[in-house]
Amino acid sequence: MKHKLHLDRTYLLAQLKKMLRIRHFEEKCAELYAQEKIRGFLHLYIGEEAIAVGVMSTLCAKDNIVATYREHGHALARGLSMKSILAEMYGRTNGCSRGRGGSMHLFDKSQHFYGGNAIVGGGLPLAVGLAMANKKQEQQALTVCFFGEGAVAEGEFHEAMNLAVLWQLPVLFICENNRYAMGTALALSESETNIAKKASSYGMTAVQVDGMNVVDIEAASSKAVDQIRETNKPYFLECQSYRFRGHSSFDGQLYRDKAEVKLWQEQGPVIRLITWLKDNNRLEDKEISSIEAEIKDEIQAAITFAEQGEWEPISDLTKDVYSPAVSSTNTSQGEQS
Amino acid sequence: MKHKLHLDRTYLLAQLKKMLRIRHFEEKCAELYAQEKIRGFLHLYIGEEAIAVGVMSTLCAKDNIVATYREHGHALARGLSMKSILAEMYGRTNGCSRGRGGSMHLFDKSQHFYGGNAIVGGGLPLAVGLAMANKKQEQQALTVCFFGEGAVAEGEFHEAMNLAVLWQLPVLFICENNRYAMGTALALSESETNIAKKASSYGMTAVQVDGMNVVDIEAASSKAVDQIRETNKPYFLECQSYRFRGHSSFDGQLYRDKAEVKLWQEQGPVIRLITWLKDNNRLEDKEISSIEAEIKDEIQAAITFAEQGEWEPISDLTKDVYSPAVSSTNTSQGEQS
Amino acid sequence: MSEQVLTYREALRAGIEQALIDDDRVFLMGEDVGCYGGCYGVSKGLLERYGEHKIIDTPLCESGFVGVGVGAALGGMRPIIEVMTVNFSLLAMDQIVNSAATLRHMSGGQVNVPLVIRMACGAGLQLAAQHSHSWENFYAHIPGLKVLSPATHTDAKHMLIQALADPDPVVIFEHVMLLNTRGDVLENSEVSMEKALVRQQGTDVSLITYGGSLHKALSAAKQLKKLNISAEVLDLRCLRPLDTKAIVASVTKTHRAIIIDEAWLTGSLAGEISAIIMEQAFWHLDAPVKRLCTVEVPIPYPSHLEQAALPQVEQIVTAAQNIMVAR
Amino acid sequence: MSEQVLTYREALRAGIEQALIDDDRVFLMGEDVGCYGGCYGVSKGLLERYGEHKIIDTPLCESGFVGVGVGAALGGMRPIIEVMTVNFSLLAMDQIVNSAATLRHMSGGQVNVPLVIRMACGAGLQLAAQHSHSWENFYAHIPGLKVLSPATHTDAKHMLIQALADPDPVVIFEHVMLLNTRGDVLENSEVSMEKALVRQQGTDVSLITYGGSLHKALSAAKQLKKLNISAEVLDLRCLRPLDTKAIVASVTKTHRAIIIDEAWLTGSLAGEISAIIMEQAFWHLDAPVKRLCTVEVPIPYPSHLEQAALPQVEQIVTAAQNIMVAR
Ligand SMILES: Cc1ncc(C[n+]2csc(CCOP(=O)(O)OP(=O)(O)O)c2C)c(N)n1
Ligand SMILES: Cc1ncc(C[n+]2csc(CCOP(=O)(O)OP(=O)(O)O)c2C)c(N)n1
Ligand SMILES: [Mg+2]
Ligand SMILES: [Mg+2]
Repeated sequence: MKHKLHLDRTYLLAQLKKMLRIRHFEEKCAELYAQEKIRGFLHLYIGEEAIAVGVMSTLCAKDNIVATYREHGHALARGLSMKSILAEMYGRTNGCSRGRGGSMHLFDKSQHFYGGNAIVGGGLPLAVGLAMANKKQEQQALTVCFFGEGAVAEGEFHEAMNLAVLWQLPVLFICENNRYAMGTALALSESETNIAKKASSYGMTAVQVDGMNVVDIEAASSKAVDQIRETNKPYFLECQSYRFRGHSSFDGQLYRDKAEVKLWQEQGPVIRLITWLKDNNRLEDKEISSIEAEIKDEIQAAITFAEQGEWEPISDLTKDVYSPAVSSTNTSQGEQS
Repeated sequence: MKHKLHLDRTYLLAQLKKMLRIRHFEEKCAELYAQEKIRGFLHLYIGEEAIAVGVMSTLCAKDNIVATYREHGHALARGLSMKSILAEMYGRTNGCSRGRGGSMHLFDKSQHFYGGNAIVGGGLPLAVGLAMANKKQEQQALTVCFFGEGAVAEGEFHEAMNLAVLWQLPVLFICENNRYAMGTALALSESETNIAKKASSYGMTAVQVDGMNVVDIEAASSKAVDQIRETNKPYFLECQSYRFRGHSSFDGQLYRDKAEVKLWQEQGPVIRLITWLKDNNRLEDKEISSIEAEIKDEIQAAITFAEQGEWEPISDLTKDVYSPAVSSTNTSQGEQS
Repeated sequence: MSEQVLTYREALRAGIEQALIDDDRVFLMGEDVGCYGGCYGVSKGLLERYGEHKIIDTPLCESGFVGVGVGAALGGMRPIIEVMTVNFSLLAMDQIVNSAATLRHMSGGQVNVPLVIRMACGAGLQLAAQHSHSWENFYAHIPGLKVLSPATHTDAKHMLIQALADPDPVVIFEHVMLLNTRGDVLENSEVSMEKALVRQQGTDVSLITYGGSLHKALSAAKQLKKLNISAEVLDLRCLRPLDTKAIVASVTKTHRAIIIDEAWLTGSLAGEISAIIMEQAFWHLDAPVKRLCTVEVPIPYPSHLEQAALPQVEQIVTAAQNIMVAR
Repeated sequence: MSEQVLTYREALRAGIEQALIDDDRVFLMGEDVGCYGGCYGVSKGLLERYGEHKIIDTPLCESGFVGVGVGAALGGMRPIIEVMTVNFSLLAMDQIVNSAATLRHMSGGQVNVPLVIRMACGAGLQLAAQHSHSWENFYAHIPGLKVLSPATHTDAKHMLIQALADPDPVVIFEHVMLLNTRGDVLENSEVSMEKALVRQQGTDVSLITYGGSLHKALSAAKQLKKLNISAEVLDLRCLRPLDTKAIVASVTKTHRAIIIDEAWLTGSLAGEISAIIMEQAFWHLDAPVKRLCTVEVPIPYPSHLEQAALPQVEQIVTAAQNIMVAR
């Protein structure tokens, strides 16, 4: 069951729409954060949309996804509704994690979307474990694990790579190399800055791909997915990308200069696909406007949905610490006398 | 200040003696363990003597050493007295760690011997830190870190390699690849079983050497030490070796068969050097006997010393938890009423 | 109920075997659980009998393989993860605390992590400062986890099975000094894994304890009987959630309590028990609750110092005598 | 003593700067302490002023760089290691506990580890389940460590300097909700880092607390005054070793105590304090000691649930009113 690449106009327009959907959603999130509708940390995916869109296009419904705190784009591209994602960031019970998780912890079990992990590197062994479960149960599913290049320095990266290869488990590792871990440039973080080369030293196929080109990503991911399904072995994709915004809501961006950001923005995934479509496929501005209008409506509907969401009653505070139907536990606040 | 290799008869006999000293000491330890004079875990270095002897021969007095729980050989080769080592295993105050540490925690600050670490991989970042201190203080010292091939799978290995290369610190990593981590064969532990190759993926010189040949080890270590002193960069030696005894005092050795052990024993570091010396340098049996007699005497003296050592009084139980001259701390046992 | 006499090690193994046989989703994974037979021999023979599909030797990478266990549990398996000893569990603690214990809540109840993590624990073998820890309270502090401390042979076997039936992550502590002891193993568990059990009825003073210290408390109770002091011995069994009802019931009866806990005094679970009694049974107390814990020193290698650091039977006896005449 | 008014963040920075200037062996190392200016901006500007020799950005590898800090301390340096937040410290805990805290003892006193580890801690920023932990007690449990919790601006600056003067490893917790608050910074420290301080004298009830909760206790004390309840507020400051004398002195005076601690209730440091009072001041108590801790749930994202989980001023006030009429 090989994944087929489509490169026709309709398909590419659809991919463009998916990226724009993430782009505009994230831009709106930044606004809503400024309005204090969204709180906590907010990590935007602007500039990296091609990766989630390209990779998700190559997956099946039962494949598992493990992501990081910068996962809005992954959730949208996977198929979680924008409504449930935004409601989650509003902290309402109609959010995809019932409001408990917020921006960094989007979950949807029905979509095999296993979060949203705010510990750098923490999702890597988890993904290997999901893949182990799939293999043991002889399910034809693979697990995709997204993580930043900053995670590569963590011990858990090393342990997860080794186990995945040693045990030959069906994991697709997607390193989103956006050049910075917060303010730490790759060269300050890794003695070997070629991450794919580093990954290949564990004995798995590891490839670098242009993370700004959604077609390239889909092609590379498609090849990876086919190989994993055929061999049940892990595969590693390093997607070279850039984040256009700050690391999170709190970031003065002292560590890089504006010229560098501008350079990368000029070759961003959205602008690149638009330019290409215009050059090769007679894409017209009004088509873009109409896509953007649709997206705008969707975002507006999501905001309405989120704002109408309920706050969970405080009496439910200790819900979901343990599974139900198991005897009760110490959850009082110490005022027992 | 390049280290010179000596390969004359006198020198090799001295190296042989150093190895035999470790060998016979370890054999005696096994006996003393059976007699319950030594307790806790006991990890013998038998079969691996060439590594400690070869490497230590290339170091200066101010170089730092970090070792594992299998460190009797390193301590002896470094120059800690056999007496203080054995007394430590007896748990007496005349032991090198005042009896507090036992077999797994031999320390001697005057010899820059920083233990004796029973957490696999735990010594690696420590060694990098010692090297950082040396570099910052512009001391002409390097740090040698000994560890087993089992540690290579730990995240701390990865983190330490990366930091040492990234920051260009003068560390000599010595991986004692004795093929097993407890009962886990290398192939069950590493997706890439060529450890030197793995280390080189961090961007440092990494070399495999025959861990059964003390001359080869000294040559390789000498080259490494010279390069480190010249460049201040880390260097990695994988010494291919084998442990002839069980992992520790509790080991049924179900995981390997006797034929394999025998094969390795036949090419053991002691027998190999003896054979070579006999073939090339007219080594006579009586020379060996006389060396062994000397060693026997030294061991006997060490036993006497250890047996005469004092038990630390129980009233001193909480000593050395904190440095002196700092206000007292909670050390009572809860019987305060 | 028919019984068997087994060592604690054999009882643990019997529990694992029963779990492997009863549920095809169960597997055992950890360092040296296979070829070596387990660092303390608990899983000896299992690789031969159940194969490498079920008995999985891992490389040395505590965070990695515990995290893999969490993922496998998410994916529908029922892993038993052996972290050789609690001493090495710090390396896996992030996965246990920030993933296993937290995923259910963070996902708003969508996922759960049916994982069991076993660890050897405790001092007494002269293994010195890095290999003798008692860190039950680190895990007992974490919402989302359950923490068990089987002190009897029956619990050694059955608590594992009970833990596997639980939909949430359970950590089980197995004290190394118990491994070679022999005892009766009942065919079924006596009670839910979350209940404390009175192991010796008494009326004068409650000795509250768990794990390796239970047997010290029982010995002390015997000696105290000769001194005409009737000590009740409460085995906590489950350290999270704590069976506070049982604690309060015992103290309400005896009016005096001594807590015996092999952890270092400051910040130990013993403090928690004392605080619970303070909060829920203060007016029943005839004397302040005492704690007998380990002296606050990294465990020294020599036996006489190690033993001096740990709580001992004689100290329990003395403490009980003192508490009877307190004020 | 002349004073300055600074934010807590600036006070922390002032302490670091003074240390860098005073002692050439001191350097600051951690994730994003340099180019980024510190995840919470504490070290902003220091890289420019002191250079990369003194302000060292590390890759993401908590165990690695904390271990490097331990080694550098062994080798004669005086490192200040910043672990961004306590939430990530589990990844470094083995190095802190099994190396930093233990090396002196294992070596029979030959070596010591003059290391300071700073960590942001606490909840209140809606950072949810993995980023809001209060784990002071994990470290307060460890012999060989000292643990500080500066709650005032003066302590924010000076405790670091005191910690660096100490020959043993010190862990400092900096509560994130304090960072933007402004306050007086005295030119010198008020007292040794190991002493608790009464921040508000009172006679009816002792509010015992530390770190981020101190200010809640002080607010409560103000409100209580209007209700004619005279609350004494004791700031523990040093969580290991605990200043038990100060605790006992306060309770001996007031006969009542409420402990406010942002940790989850079970297994918290609050339990330890309660147990200490039980052991050393039982006969002085007019009512059982209470604990106000965080509800045992991974911190939820929405503000109303987060705030409901944390101890609040009103709860302190109510608890104090109740304790005055207890029994
Ligand atoms: C273990 C751990 N350490 C530190 C942090 C704080 N932190 C959050 S994101 C981040 C940078 C991660 O960079 P990268 O992996 O490249 O991902 P990116 O944010 O660039 O997508 C850091 C340091 C954390 N969350 N977890
Ligand atoms: C972190 C950690 N995990 C597990 C152990 C238990 N253990 C002690 S030694 C050892 C094997 C180590 O093998 P290797 O690194 O190859 O060294 P060797 O014993 O062969 O010299 C294990 C698993 C430990 N001490 N520390
Ligand atoms: Mg990045
Ligand atoms: Mg080995």
